[in-house]
Amino acid sequence: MASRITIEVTRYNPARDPEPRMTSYEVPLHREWVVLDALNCIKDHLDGSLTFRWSCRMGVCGSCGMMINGVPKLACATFLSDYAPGPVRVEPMRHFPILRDLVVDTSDFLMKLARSKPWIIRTVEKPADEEHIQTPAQLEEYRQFSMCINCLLCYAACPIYGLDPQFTGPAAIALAQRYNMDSRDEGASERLDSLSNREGIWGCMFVGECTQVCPKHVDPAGAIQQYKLTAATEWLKAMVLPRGAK
Amino acid sequence: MSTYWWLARWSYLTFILREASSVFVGWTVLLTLVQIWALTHGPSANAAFHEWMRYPLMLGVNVIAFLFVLFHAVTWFGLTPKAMVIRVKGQRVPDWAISGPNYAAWVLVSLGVAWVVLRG
Amino acid sequence: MSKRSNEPFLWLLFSAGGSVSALLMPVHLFLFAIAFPLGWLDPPSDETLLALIRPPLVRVYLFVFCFLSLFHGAHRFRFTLYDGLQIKHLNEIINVLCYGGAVLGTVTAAYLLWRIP
Amino acid sequence: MLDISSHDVVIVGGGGAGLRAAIAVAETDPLISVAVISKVYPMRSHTVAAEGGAAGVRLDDDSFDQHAYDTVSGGDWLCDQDAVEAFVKEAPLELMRLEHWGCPWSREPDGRIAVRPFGGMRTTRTWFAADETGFHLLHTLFQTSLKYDSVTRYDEYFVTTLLVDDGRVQGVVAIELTTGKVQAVTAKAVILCTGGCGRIFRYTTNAAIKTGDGMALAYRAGAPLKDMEFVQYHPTGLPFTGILISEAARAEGGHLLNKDGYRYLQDYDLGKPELTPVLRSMELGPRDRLSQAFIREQHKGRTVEGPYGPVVYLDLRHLGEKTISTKLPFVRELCLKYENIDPVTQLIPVRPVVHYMMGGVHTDMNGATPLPGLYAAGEAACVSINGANRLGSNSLPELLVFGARAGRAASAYAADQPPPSRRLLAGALEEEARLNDHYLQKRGGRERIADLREEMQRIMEHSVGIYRSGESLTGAADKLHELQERSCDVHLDDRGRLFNTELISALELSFMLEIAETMAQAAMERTESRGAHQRTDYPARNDENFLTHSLAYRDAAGRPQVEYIPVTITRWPPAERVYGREPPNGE
Ligand SMILES: Cc1cc2nc3c(=O)[nH]c(=O)nc-3n(C[C@H](O)[C@H](O)[C@H](O)COP(=O)(O)OP(=O)(O)OC[C@H]3O[C@@H](n4cnc5c(N)ncnc54)[C@H](O)[C@@H]3O)c2cc1C
Ligand code: SF4
Ligand code: F3S
Ligand code: FES
Repeated sequence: MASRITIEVTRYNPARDPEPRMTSYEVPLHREWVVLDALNCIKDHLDGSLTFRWSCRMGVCGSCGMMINGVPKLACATFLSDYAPGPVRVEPMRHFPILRDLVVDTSDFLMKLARSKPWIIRTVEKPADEEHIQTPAQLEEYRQFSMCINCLLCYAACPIYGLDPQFTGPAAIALAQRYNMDSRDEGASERLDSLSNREGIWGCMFVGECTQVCPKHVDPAGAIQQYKLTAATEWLKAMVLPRGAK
Repeated sequence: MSTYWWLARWSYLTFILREASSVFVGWTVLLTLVQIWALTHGPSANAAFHEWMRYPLMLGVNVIAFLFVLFHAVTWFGLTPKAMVIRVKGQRVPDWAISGPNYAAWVLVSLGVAWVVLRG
Repeated sequence: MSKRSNEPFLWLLFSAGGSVSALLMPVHLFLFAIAFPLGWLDPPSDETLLALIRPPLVRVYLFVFCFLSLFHGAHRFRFTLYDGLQIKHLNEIINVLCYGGAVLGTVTAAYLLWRIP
Repeated sequence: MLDISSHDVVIVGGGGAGLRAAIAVAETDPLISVAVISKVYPMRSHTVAAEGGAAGVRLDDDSFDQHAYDTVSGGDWLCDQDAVEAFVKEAPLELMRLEHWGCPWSREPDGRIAVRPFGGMRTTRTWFAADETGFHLLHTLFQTSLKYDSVTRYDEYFVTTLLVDDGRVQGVVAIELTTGKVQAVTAKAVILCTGGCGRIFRYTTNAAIKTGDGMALAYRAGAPLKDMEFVQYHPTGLPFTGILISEAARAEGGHLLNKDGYRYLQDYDLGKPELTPVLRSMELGPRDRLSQAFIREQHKGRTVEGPYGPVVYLDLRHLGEKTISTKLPFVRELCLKYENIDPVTQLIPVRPVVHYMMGGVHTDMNGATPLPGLYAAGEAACVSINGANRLGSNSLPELLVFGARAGRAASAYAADQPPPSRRLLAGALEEEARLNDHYLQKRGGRERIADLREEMQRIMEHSVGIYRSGESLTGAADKLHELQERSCDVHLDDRGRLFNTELISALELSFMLEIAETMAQAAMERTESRGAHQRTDYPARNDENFLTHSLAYRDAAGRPQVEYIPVTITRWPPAERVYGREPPNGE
């Protein structure tokens, strides 16, 4: 294995640079190094101004999403050696405004997440010391969708989000569906009010890339299709049943 | 995004091709309507229709249309398991168990249609 | 319900049409547009065909085939224009063209099938 | 440049403790305006990494007293027992509240919440959400917090100092990362929920953000840090990343081997090697003992020298692919994904790594520090339920119980405070000037952040590691203080304002050095061995002199002064920590 590898990283400081540009660095290539280690090596020893987000370096905090050779990936879970002999191209996540170098502005997602009402909605609260009965099978109904680490790789992968920034997008919808499917929740209809529109579930064209890149196997594409199916069924019911019978 | 974003990735391209199948779905309906019109308008209309369908250009278009429609069918059956989650005894039925019957139905229906048409 | 759009309706038509066209179109196209014109298979005579499509059940079949497939195609085509060509600002016109086309085709189909002698 | 905003209660930190506190404030009264300031988006906080679970009495054969006793004895009697009693009573209620908020707790077949056994707990009482409990807990709290309109979030704001006036804490100064703007956020009460400080050490399970900021903020503002000498090690971390390899790997029958392939634990009075795992013996001995055995093995030259320091091997190969894939899927995934190793065919290199900080900002049972207006909760605080050694799965419920208590107490306190004084503005401007003069507009500067950080980590590993001695500790605090002075001469490549992570690293380094000094000093002065604090020169516990909490105050010269206050003993007088008992640490 070659002992060094070249990394090309996007550098961009909007205060100074007219355009993002690529800069190459050479770093050691160790078997256990991930792309994040290479970036940290650059920051510690070559150029302290290189800017990127990271924290847990174990794939759960969701901070280190980047485009690695054009594919959205977690930098802490992507081995350098898989790209030997290089070079490796590291760019900020697609479809988001760049704040600086590899850091993108994700505040749009937070807004959309809140609009999806990702919390338990109930008409009557349970007494404080009483649990809900939820069988393992009922837990399985939504467990997969609850695994989302909000890394937003799916947004970087979804061309529809790239074309239409209004689109609520895969993770926020998957999380709404996570609560819809939770047997403890009664808020599905309320959530439908904010998501059954062109910006919400109906905007998804089932490209399926979101599911391809998701590091946590959340399958947002599936979540959205299932959501559409329930939404359409609800609509049919509302049409067929006389008013007030719901 | 650039106008040619769908060329950036293979998966984007297949997506766009899948979406483009809609044109050929419409085209196929049009053909069907023309044929019904011809059938109800006597021998000369039928003859014109048959001749039209034998034009090389027509044949070319129709082969392409067939491929697209085929692509639509395959992707459609492949995607159904995503939208339909069926559980038996708490276990999620694997994808193939949902798309498998789809394909089987497809074969049966196609054979059925062919049999009805060719029987005469 | 007012807060929600009519998308569910369009999507239901799209889905039903997707299934119908996926199931039926390949064989239809293959027979009538490829195998018969090329002489790979012997086509039934025009009289036989006419007799075949005369029963009400077959007319309904053909109507559903045309109607749902058209709405499937229109819906998909609408989004292909939106996304592929990025002309979403022409939203209204696209909608009118796509669904209008589908409605027109459906009416034509109904008329033609109704008029089968 | 300076922006000012104002809230009733300001919470620094968006981890488990911070979010629980925010919800507690919002639920107390929707008219109280509460701000959550966090240097990362809340769901990125390190609570997300907790795997094992959260303890709370649940089954009929269990009792509050048993949970309390396990906690107190596990903490080597350095816990405040009144706090422990309050803690064990409220823990199940808090965990149930999470159930109502949607936490996907793992279930029994009948649909009731399941509990699992955990190291150090004698009864089954650990609630869990698969092996990603912290992740689910944090996301549930975060998503639930979104529904409260009275909660304002300052995401990606880095707090640099507390605003103190009139003897009261009245707000914070923070840098908005995206713009570089300096923002003063005034408040009637401030709650520090900034988490631990594992990054002071080189090898740690802790995330990059765990740099002890809140502890340093409080300490600089005049509040004392309690029990800073108690640092918990976990015996099996991956050498390079520090990622935790769960105890489950050993419970399933994994062996620890030295460089000769020998199960060395048998040499350290930990039982005899058997083929099948035996509870409380060999690899299933207590975690502190295992970590200590590693060091002694290292001194004998029987560890393996790897590129990232000495390691021993965790051998799972004899378990076979089937067992590994079904019983230890996450362990295998971590090894494959982060170390490029497959435990089915390869040995896993492991070493003890720093895991948790027992010490922290001194608070009472309501999270109040001795400094009026300042509260603390979570790993940043030391209420004293963890004593000399935290028990596994006690930290997550601690965040909830004391996060909520601090939230309520701060709301009540804020209700009768006058509006923030005008003089705060001067303080904020001063801080802005300091940031400019010391970092952004400073000329020259010779030191590199990475060098100083490595130096600090070297000192800490050498002097405040698993074993300490008067010899190794002598001068450590001085050296750390020297580093602190050198850090004033740090050179930044990045002088821009937008998202200046290098500036943040420099500030974090200075925070870490500050508290590293208190750790070294407190360790130096505690001349006994207790729990995680093991002195080779004072190997015995000394209840006569040291049944006390250490409190480190920052003196005028910026050096730590250590004082002591007694431990609160209510019902469980100190006793021998039973040998060979279940491991008291958590994961
Ligand atoms: C790998 C691992 C596994 C663990 N497993 C378990 C377990 O199974 N059971 C258990 O009970 N415990 C476990 N623990 C311990 C437990 O997870 C932690 O103690 C706990 O999560 C700490 O939570 P916190 O809310 O105090 O801090 P954190 O979650 O660390 O949050 C700190 C917050 O403070 C913010 N912050 C810090 N500094 C600043 C600043 N200067 N300005 C602005 N914001 C700032 C950060 O942005 C962050 O939001 C584990 C720990 C680790 C490392
Ligand atoms: S759905 Fe998957 S890819 Fe998208 S944010 Fe969640 S974890 Fe990341
Ligand atoms: S990639 Fe985008 S279009 Fe839908 S299926 Fe996924 S959200
Ligand atoms: S650093 Fe946390 S996911 Fe990569």
